[in-house]
Amino acid sequence: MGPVNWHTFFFYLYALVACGFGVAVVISTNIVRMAMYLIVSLGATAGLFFLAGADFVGAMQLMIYVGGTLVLLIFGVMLTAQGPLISLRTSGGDWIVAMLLAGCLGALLIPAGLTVKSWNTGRPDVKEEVAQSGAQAVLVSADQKPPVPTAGDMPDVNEDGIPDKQPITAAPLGLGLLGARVDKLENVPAALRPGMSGYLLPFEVISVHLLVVLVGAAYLARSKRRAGNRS
Amino acid sequence: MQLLTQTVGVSHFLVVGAVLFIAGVVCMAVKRNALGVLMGIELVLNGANINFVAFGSKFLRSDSAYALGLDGQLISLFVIVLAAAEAAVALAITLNFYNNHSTVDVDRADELKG
Amino acid sequence: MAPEASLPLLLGLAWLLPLASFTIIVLFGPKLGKAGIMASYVATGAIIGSFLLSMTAFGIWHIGKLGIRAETAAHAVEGHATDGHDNALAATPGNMHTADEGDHGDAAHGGSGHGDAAPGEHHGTPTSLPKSFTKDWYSLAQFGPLKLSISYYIDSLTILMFSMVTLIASLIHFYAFGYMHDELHPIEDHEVVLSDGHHLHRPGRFYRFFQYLSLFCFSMLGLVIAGNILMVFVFWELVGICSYFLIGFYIERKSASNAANKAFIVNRVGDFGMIIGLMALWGSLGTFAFGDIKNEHGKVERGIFSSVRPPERIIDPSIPQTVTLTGGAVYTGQITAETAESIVIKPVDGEAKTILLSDISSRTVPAGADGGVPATVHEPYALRVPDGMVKSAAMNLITGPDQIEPTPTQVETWRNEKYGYWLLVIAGLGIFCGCIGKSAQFPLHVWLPDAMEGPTPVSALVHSATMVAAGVYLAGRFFPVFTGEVLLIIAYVGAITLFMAATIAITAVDIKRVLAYSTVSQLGYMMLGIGLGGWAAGLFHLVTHAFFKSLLFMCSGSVIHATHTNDMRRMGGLRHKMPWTAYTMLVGVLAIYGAAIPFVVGFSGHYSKDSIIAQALSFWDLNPRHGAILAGLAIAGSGITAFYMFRMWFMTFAGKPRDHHVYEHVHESPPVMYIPLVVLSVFAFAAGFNYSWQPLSVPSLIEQARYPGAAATAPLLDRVIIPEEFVSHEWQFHSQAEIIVWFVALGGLALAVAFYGLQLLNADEAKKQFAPFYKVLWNKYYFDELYAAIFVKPVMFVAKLIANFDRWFIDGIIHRLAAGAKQIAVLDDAIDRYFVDGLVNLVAAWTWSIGNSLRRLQTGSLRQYVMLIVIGTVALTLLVRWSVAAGN
Amino acid sequence: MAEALANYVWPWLAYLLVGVLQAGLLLIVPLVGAMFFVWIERKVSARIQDRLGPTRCGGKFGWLQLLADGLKLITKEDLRPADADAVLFRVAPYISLCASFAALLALPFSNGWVAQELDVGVFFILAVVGLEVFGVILAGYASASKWSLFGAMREAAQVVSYEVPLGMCVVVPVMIAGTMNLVTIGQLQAGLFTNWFIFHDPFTFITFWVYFTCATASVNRAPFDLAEAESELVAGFHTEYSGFRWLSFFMAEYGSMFAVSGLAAILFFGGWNGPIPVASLLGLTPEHGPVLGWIGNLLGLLNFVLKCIFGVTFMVWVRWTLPRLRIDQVMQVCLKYCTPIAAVMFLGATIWTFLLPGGGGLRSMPYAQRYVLNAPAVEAKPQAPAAKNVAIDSGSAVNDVTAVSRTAPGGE
Repeated sequence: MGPVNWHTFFFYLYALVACGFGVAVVISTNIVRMAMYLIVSLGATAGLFFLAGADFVGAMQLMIYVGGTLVLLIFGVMLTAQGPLISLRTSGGDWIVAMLLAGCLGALLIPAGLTVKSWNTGRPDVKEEVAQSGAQAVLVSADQKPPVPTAGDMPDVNEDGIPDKQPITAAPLGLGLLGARVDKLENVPAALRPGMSGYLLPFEVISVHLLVVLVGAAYLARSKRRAGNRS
Repeated sequence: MQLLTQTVGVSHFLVVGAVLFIAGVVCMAVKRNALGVLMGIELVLNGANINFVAFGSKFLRSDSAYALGLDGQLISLFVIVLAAAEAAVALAITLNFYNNHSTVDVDRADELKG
Repeated sequence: MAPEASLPLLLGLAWLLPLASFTIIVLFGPKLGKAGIMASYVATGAIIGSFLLSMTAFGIWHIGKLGIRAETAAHAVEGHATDGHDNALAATPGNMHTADEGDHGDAAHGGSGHGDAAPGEHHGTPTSLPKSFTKDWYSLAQFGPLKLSISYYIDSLTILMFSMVTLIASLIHFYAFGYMHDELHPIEDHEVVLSDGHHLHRPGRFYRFFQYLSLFCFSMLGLVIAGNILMVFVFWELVGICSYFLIGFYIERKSASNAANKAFIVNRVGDFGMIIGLMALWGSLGTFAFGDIKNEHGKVERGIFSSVRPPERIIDPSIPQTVTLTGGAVYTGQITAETAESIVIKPVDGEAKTILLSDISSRTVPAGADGGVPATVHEPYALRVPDGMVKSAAMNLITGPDQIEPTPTQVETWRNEKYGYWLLVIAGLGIFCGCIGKSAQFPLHVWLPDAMEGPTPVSALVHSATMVAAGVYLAGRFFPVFTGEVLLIIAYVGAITLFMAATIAITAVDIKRVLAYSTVSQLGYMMLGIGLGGWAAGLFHLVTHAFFKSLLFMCSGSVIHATHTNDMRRMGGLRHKMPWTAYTMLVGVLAIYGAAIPFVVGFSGHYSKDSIIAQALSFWDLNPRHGAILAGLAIAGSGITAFYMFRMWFMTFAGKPRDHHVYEHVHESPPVMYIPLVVLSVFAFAAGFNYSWQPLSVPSLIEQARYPGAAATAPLLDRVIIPEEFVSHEWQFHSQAEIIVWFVALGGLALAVAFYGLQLLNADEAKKQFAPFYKVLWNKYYFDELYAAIFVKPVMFVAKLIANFDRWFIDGIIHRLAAGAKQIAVLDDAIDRYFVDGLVNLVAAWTWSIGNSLRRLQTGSLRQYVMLIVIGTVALTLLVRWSVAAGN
Repeated sequence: MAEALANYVWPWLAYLLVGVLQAGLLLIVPLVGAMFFVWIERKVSARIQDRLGPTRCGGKFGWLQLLADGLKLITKEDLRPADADAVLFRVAPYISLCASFAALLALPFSNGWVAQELDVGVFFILAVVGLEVFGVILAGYASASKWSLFGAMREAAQVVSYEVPLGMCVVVPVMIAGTMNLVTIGQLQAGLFTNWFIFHDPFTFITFWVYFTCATASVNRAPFDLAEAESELVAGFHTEYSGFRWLSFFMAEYGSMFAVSGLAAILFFGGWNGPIPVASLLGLTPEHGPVLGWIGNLLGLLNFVLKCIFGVTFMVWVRWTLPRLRIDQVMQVCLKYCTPIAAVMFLGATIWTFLLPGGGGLRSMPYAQRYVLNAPAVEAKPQAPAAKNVAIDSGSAVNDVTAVSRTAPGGE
């Protein structure tokens, strides 16, 4: 057998954890455990992101999702505290229907993922890529043109295809959010570069949206106990 | 062992995403606990996110020129943020629901049924 | 503030003040004080304000004139020398009038100096006052060439009219406050009998009277200040409507409403002619404005006057001229173009050349056939058919299909062939038609006596200052436009009017009707004067007549106020009871009689009437046939005037009371009524004087407004010459007129004394003696009957026919249609109800049932929704896949 | 290192070995470090309370006390309440421990000596440290005891709300450095101690204190240790725990203390750079050969660890000085004071950096030059001597910063 591809190995590890605990979330009936499984699954997903070279997204995943789910967990604890561990059981019919649907969906999605040939394996040209990109390839130099993949979103890989140094994605992402698409610079003539809007507008929109959501959540969740309103 | 020796591609990520997605859907479909439903939603969003990131990454495919690049990660970032917002609102709603019905059973929330 | 700025401002304010008071009274009439008594204060205040403003303008005008006089004093002497009247015919008006502004004061001319500097010919000193100010205040609209604007044309005549109108109007306002006093209380009108046999009871209309008065003054002033004929027409109509309101003030009385209608309709007839005149003028000249107005582009647009009487010397371009320059160069050729500062001359050999007038040392024009100025040379300000009229008359003569605009030479030849002259005549006649209607001239005089139905102050206003004056004023304004033929027609109309009205007045017994007919005849005098070329004389008489006629009317009003009757046969001996009224009225009578110590001093009427008669005599002198008729009628008219005026006075005030019942209740009017009488009597006495300090003398004021230029000629008529007016100031005509009139009037006076004063002769016997004449006169020459027979009855008949046709035929058709429509509507309704509504209801029912069945789908269970979503997704994706697969 | 080893054994084995080695090295911190810190705590608290503290076992200063504690805890019986949620009860402590351990993964102990250099190191550490509370909550819930539950709830509320000002404070130096790569940040502060970000401008100075407060709270040390408020809840979330699980909670706590102190050291105190650049003055840099570089890095390691220990000791000192706050006071401090101050500081630092002349601008030039300013790459600005030093003594890991200035064709 050939040498073990550690990248692949870790991928399968994380994937297994993610899927397994995801299914566990479905199966488990105790809300708190569900939350924990979910967190583990999400953490594994973050690991997958790291493997895919999106470490900023991964960190984000850890921070926000896990934090958010933490809050979920807290609420679960609070709201199901009385009557310890009450769990709302679901009728078997629902289970069957849901499973049928899940089967349909799976029959639809998984083959869809596998159909495209070029998706089935990683980059074949890794080695010569490494050879000519060398140590400097973390940032793009303008003489490299696609389709030769450009670094900045592409880490060095050793002969096993394992990214041995994490790529720099935070700054490009931040600049992209602020309106400068440094990863696209090479495809754009210099004159147009200052004008590349990137994702500035969506970023602002999202920020405002987030603020509104938080205010609204605070408003909804404020305690207004009106007498005789308890059913 | 053959599995471990070859590099992974987008497809593998897609499969994982699909599994998480389906799990989330089923979770939404079978959980009577509102928080459970919320977790289902989180799972679904994660599945989607995995797809985005996978499409964005350039060394997961043989024709990396066609990869999304950073756009994939940016979109997944937006998805994450929106998921957080959604979780906040959903939790607030759940809390209100709990205040009024002293339960979080979504099946009890059918006053408006036709 | 310079006069050209201050005068329009002052007069414009004076014009608008009555409008303001009218608006106020319209809005808050009844609420102004008790029963609207404050309305009179508002109106009176307004009119007094405009009077003061007018006086200020008057003063400013004279200050300007004095300035000019000061700096033209030097010219005065030789100016006096140059306008010796013997050479006046040959002299061109231009140089004749340059310098004699200074010497209007000399009494030798019977007070009426002549001519005034033309606008172009002023000594350009800063103090010099142009002859007239005209400008657009506000441009309403501009449709291509048609420009509607609110503009003013201010000259001394305007200012004079303003002062006169506002003065009399103010006095009448005062008077009316006393006269209309009853209207403050609810009125029981004894002359109106309702169907139930009772008398009409109505609330007082005090405020409404004054609101009409204000509108009336506003309209009249607007007419006077108007700067274009369209504006004149508008205010002309406003005056008409005001008179309509006021004559029909006691609208419930049949007679009053009839009189109002009559006045209005008769005026429409005249206005129709006026519209024709307007069309003729505008269609051919393309402008409504009187004077030259500099438009916003700084380009001077020719007004009516200057296009009919161009201020520059125009020489037929077809005639070659010789021009010598100061440099010595000499050109001989046709003058192709001539402007104010340069000419373009085209030598017979060689090309056209432009020469500045300043370079020209001399211009020689070959003499005409008669050795004098050649006929083809047009002197400045002489009457001349405008190019526009010539073109529009001779358009069909244009040769060649491609030619649009005729050449100047063509125009000149056509003009010499009298093309377009008729258009000018028609224009003049049309304008004069309007004047006929307004100032009740011969064919259309019938409305004025009936206008007595209105309250007496109104009669006074209508008869003296406003309505009828408007006609004469317009005739005076348009004097420069009238050709000789038109003037002759005007003269005849005036003569006939004055004689006829005077004769009718002999037999009238209604005191106000006597005055009314005397007004008509005096208006005839004015028209006669204008028609004979005595422009100043006519307007002079207009002014003086305004004063004494308003005086007379107000006195009669005071009498009526006291006796509650108009019938002179029930009066008599009233002078004991109401001395103020009696003697002020005597002043008025003397004024209209023209009493005077010949060549020494006289009442105002004396001067004005004599100047008219003198003009008539000078006319007679030039053309004996027409002159004999016109002058004869005029002189006879003066005698008759004297007779009927004194007849009226004697019947009213002298002798012993005939109706004691009336006599008991008679009482002198309140001061508010007779104080204006006193004031007016002063004016009636003194208005005609010409003073050594001339600015205050009316004639000289009028003279300043004269439009320069030779008198009009009457080429269509053979041997009719309109004399220049100053000729009549010569001693012969002047003295003749004074003596003749004095004696004739004295004769009339003697007759009146004989009949009514001393009762030496019996009026009734005379009545029997001349029964047929009496009958004719008593029935006013059967004019009303005539018109009734000619116009009214046929119109009535046709109207009945049309009414029947309308009622039976058209209404019938319409009723059929209506019935049909009703049927259709019923059908339509059925369709609507059963078909359309049914359809709609069906759809609604379907929707409802579908919704009802779909309702169960909404279980409210979140998880089922999720499953449904999943199903949908799966189905959709499969669908897409299959379709794609089918696609390839 | 792995490559080097791969020449001798199978590569996968090589990787495995290297991984195990690094993990082992890192494990020292929570395991040994925890005991060491307990000892320090005891001593310091004793001094503060005018006692001697442990003196008996071991030598003069009770050296062996930490070992004894460890032994005692390991040999204790592992109890579990009857109706506890077995799985969660067992898992909870390890989650906390893993969290605080994972935080050390991205922490550079010296120039380039980092287990896994992450471009988003700061972020990663914050996230992972935030994860620690997760185990606490699980523990509190799983032990089915009121006290534990209350403790867990308090902890959750506290940590979740203190994440906000903590993140804001961390953003300030990140903004100045222009990167989240901890190694880069550390290199940017090389040179004299004036290059430390805490002395960069007044705002960063204040920011550090806010950061330290929030960090103390987020690792629920006194005066924010309401989760184990002995006086109110018996022992808070770990009431029901004993033995090694209890120990692992403590190791987790001290580990995360170490982590946040290390983060503070790197973000504000120049990481492995000493106040005076002794290493570079003595020429102990990779340029002069790997061995000298190693020695230099060793000095850096010493610097760093000392700084961390100082931070931890500071926390201990605070703990034994200040009384415990009420929960509402805790929330007040977080929401009413720390958050606004942090926000204002961020604003001020931004203005100072970008608008004030001599503010320094972005310390990591490459992005600024190549992408933001879109201008030809030049050496760092004179006001930023630190960046110059980077260009001088930049090790193998720096190349991603300097490479640009070498390879970028200026101003294309």
